[in-house]
Amino acid sequence: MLLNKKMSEADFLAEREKVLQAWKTGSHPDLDFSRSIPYLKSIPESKNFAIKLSKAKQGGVTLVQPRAGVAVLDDHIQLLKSLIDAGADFVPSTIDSYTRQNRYVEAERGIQESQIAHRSMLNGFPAVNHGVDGCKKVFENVSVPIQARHGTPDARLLSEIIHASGWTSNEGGGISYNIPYAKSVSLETTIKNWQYVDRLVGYYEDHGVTINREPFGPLTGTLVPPCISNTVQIIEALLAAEQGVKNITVGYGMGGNVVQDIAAIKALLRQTESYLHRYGYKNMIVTTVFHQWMGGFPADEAAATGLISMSSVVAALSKATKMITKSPHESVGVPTAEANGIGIKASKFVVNLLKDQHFPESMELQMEIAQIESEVDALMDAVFTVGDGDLVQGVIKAFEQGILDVPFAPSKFNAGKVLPARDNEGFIRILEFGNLGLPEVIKAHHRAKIRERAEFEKRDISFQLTIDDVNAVANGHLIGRGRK
Amino acid sequence: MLLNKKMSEADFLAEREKVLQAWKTGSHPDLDFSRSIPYLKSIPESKNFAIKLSKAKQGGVTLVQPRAGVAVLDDHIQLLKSLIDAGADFVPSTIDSYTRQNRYVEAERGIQESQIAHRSMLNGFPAVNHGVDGCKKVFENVSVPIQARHGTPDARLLSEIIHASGWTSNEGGGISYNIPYAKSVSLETTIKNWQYVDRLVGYYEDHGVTINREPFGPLTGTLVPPCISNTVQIIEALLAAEQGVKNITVGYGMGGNVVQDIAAIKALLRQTESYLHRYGYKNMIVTTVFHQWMGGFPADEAAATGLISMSSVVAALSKATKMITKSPHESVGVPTAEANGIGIKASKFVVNLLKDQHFPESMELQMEIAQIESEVDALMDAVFTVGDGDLVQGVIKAFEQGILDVPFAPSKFNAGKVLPARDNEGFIRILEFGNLGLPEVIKAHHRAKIRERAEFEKRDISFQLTIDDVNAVANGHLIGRGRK
Amino acid sequence: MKSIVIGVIGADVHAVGNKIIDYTLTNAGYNVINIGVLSSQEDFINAAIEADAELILVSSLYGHGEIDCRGMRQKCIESGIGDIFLYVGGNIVVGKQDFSEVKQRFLQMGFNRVYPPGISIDMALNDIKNDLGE
Amino acid sequence: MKSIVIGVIGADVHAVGNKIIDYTLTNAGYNVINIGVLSSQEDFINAAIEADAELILVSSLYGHGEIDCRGMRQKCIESGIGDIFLYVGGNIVVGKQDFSEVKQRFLQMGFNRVYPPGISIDMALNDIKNDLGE
Ligand code: B12
Ligand code: B12
Repeated sequence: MLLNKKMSEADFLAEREKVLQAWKTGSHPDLDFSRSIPYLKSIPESKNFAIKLSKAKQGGVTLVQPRAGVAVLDDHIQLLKSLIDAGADFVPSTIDSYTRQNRYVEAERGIQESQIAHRSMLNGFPAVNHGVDGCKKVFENVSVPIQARHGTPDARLLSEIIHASGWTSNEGGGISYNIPYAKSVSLETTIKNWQYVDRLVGYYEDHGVTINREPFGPLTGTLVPPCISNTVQIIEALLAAEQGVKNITVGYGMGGNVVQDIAAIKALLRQTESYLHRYGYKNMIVTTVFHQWMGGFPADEAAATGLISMSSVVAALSKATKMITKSPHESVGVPTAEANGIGIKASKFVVNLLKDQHFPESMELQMEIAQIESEVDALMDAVFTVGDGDLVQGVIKAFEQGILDVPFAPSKFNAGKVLPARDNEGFIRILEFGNLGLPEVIKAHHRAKIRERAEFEKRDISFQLTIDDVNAVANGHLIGRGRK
Repeated sequence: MLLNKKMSEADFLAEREKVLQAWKTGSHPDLDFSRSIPYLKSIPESKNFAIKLSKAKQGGVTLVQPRAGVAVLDDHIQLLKSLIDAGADFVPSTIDSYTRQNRYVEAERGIQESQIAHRSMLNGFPAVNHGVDGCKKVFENVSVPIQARHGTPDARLLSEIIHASGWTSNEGGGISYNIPYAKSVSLETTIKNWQYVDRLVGYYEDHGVTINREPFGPLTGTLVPPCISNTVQIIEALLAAEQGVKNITVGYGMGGNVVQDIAAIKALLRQTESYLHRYGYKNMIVTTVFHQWMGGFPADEAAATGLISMSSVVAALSKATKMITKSPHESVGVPTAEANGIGIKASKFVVNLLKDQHFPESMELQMEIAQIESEVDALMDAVFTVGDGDLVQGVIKAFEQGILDVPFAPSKFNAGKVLPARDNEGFIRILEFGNLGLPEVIKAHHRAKIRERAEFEKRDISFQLTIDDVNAVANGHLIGRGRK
Repeated sequence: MKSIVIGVIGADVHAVGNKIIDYTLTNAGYNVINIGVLSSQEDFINAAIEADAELILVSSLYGHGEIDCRGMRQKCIESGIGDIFLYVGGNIVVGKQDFSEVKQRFLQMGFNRVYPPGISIDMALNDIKNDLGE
Repeated sequence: MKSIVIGVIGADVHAVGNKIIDYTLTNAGYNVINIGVLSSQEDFINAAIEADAELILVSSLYGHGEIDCRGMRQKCIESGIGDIFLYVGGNIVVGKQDFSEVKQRFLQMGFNRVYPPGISIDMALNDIKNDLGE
């Protein structure tokens, strides 16, 4: 039975041998710890993700990072360089969807076709196919830390390759890279895979190399109530800490109501730190990442830039440590370097302008923080209870029973009964709870809030609210008001 | 001696005869009230500026309006139409700088040269030269209310022409269109001219036509402390009300600190209403206009769009009734229709998204509102005192003595002793007071705040702070921190 | 009731639009067979045969649509449903490309209708009505 | 101390940059004669003659610079200071135009140096030093 327990070094190293055999690039000599550890120790502090984030947290500033990745190696390097020129404090390498499904043969074909077509046929950078040689080349050609961003249920080989290549951050987690990103992979499998990924980082930490880990906060990016995503973040932080991870960035995808968004980031930081402390994980450095609007974007590029900049205001005022930017092409397709740069420049300008400001303390903010925290506590309790004290078992059973349930997720291991809807001020509330592990008093609050809106709009409470809300932002509204 | 007293109808009509003779277009038959009043009564409510603003105030939404104007009539109409397509709720006609100085001969030349050059050689629309025929053609070809925006010390003829043409709003005032816009025109002259302009609107009000008037809030647009601009707005509202104006929009140019900006708008609305009430003006409708950042803009268009969108967030959360938008070309030159449209679209998207939200009540906000209000009360008291109870005399003497003093203003009737600087959170404070009519306790507050910043930056308190702050935003910072 | 097979092709997990399409077509009176995300060409075809469907409505959001959709008409023919309607929509190629060209590429692959990004399913209801009759 | 006349030409009231230029040039050790905003060509030339200045630094922000600056060199010649340095900068034409063309137009009018928008006065200090010597 899979438990939340640190993998022994022996188990880890044994598994590692198999992992490295999954694709030919796994046999690269630099994957030997005797080479990768000294290599990672030699990189300057300014290119270490974990260190740069810790400093940003101390300085109270919000750093920016885009999403980006193309199939061909040199094009990818060019792309990242142009994003740094535009002002990116960190660069990503967004991994293509074949690699995410470990379909390296198709990824190989994608690289070849891209070379022929002179445009990327893949939606990301196939890091495993490019191997340590390619990934190191990327790392050595850029001036800021690199992170892999993907959505991979089994990212073990990918993680080995990127870390050995000097990439000091890795996004994902056993829940957050499964439930929104897979259909029929069990949580047991992904949590096990991600224990390995975390254990790898823990191994590096044990050997004097600090590496950042970032659970994926936004989940499906679509009307996710903060209590659900924050709970998943805290769980993944605990799971990572158990495997020896020390530097964790918990994330949140903008919901659209300013007060709720700022409350969510503040609650997320406070509760992650307090849960880690409560469960005995010491010397942890927790930072936060705010994702600019993750749902459907407006097609108009000026409107999209407006949304990007508005997201930046909220991120800066929330004092999130990092912000993931979008581009004016978001609704259409993977952005050109130029469009991506526009998103970075607008974002960077805004966070810079706001760096000395904060969102004032207020009753409204305090109440929303308290609301989110009590919801998260209830969900965490329910998970631990159903897992008989073990977090991994708790997660597996909680999802089985719908105690944890992510709206709009494709996974068949997710109950899919929860339906969100906005209240009359645009806070994301819960319309249908399914079996979500929340007490009656909290449910009553959500229901009352949604009722307020429905009465204002003079219409029934139904799934139509949810549908209208899903489509609203792309059409220039936050709340999908019924047609009058 | 010029006093704050409603012009008698006889005086008004006598002056009017002369005004209409200042340029040939003043003899147009439609300038006869017997024709203009019925014409204005016949325009639909949706094209009346005053009515549309009142409705927006009730609905709690923020409407948007760009700046725009070109020399040639048909080009101007095309331009306004494209801005409406981009989402403008109101259109302006920004008047060119020759017309503003009543140099109609040069304006005529500018129109001709523009026709030949196939680009506008004027920085705005020369409404007087185009006359009622031209201005009516503009009005009848657009679907939303029109306002004239200028900066004209003597706008009497201009105002006659635009109102008779169906334009139901006029920006400006005896102080706000003098001190920032002229060098050697006395306040006595401009206040007298603007009494006429207001009396004209009052005349229409008496005859059943409501017309909006908007004092120009931002003044020099450059680090103006809110108490100074709010005081000028309230004074101009009182002066306008005395002449019979009923629908007034008081304005404020974004300063850059979110709390201070929102506090300024809230204080502005509350104090304008309360001063109008205190001085016996009944049935007034007061609305507010928030100007997107009015100082030097960044050259990069993405950054400029970021700034525009950030301004929109603040405007929406402040619940300003209207917002004046900028364009991504701001730092370079008068924008193309397309660039102007980008500014509108980004702005409109943001205010739309935030329309159901507000900035939460907080101690910090309350304190800044109280701060601004007590400063404004002190300045208003000082003005009334020095004017022996008369507002017009008060204004003239207050400026003479530097009791009112606008930073960076070109007018020689402005003392020019006040120097602003930001504090450590970016609030605009006062570094040098000159003879500004504020009590010691308030000055001490400003000094303490600026000292806090100087200590943080480890540098002396000097004019260098002001210079650095003037240049900061264009370079991507709010506070012009000294080089470290 | 006419049957329509819907799903998201390839390694694509974008599930939100799929749920909305399901809801909308069902509301519009069709029998919807939703094979969900991460579906192969074979999954679509088998479902269509089983339900005797008249239309396969392929969603592709993540950008690999071009690779994933190749040969689908051929497979339909081989499976004996060569004249079934094939629609495709979403964000079907990587990046912002000239749509008329993109459309040509997919029409040549044998799709009957090809939709650009930002077309919501409501806007396609008319086409469906026209093609399936009534 | 070398003298420089500064001011803002035409019906232009943009005063902020003018104040900063005054401060910067004075700090850099020049004798600055600031004739302020709303200044005519004659105002500039008279001030230059009076102060025996070596440079007239014209600011134009509001867009009418092209109309306002025409014939200025000619007027200088007529006034007997034909070889004085003439600089112009700010936002000297209406709208975003190709700057190399704009520059040509002003050079042809007889200006020695022509600056694009966004050039702060600090960036021109070197040119001034070169032209005026020392
Ligand atoms: C939310 C989202 C996600 C969520 C998805 C959660 C989930 N499991 O559903 C998460 C965060 C997990 C995600 C992941 C990824 N995403 Co994504 N995602 C989006 C986003 C922002 C919104 C999609 C959405 O839900 N829209 C709302 C629904 C209602 O609209 P819709 O999906 O467009 O569907 C409607 C219409 O398209 C239409 N429609 C759809 N199919 C069809 C078919 C026919 C015949 C017709 C007529 C109509 C039709 O009707 C639907 C209902 O109205 C879009 C960008 C956008 N649109 O703004 C990117 C986007 C689709 N994602 C993209 C990419 C690249 C990815 C990733 C590869 C990388 C990444 N960015 O992390 C991974 C892919 C993982 C995988 N293997 O598929 C790209 C695709 C690029 C391209 N085509 O060039 C997009 C366009 C963003 C971008 N510009 O880069 N994503
Ligand atoms: C503040 C401002 C105003 C204030 C001015 C207050 C005042 N009295 O000073 C107000 C609101 C009153 C105003 C009014 C108008 N403005 Co105005 N304004 C601005 C703005 C936003 C900032 C100007 C500023 O103060 N910058 C800060 C200072 C420090 O920088 P600066 O002025 O650029 O000066 C520096 C450099 O240019 C350089 N420099 C200047 N001259 C020279 C000369 C040489 C030789 C050199 C080397 C360097 C140099 O050094 C200076 C110091 O570093 C600019 C746009 C922008 N830049 O973002 C528009 C702008 C200048 N204004 C413009 C216009 C059109 C107007 C109006 C006609 C219409 C309107 N928008 O209302 C009126 C004009 C009134 C008139 N008759 O002049 C346009 C000009 C358009 C064009 N050229 O195509 C601009 C560019 C905005 C735009 N894009 O439309 N404005």
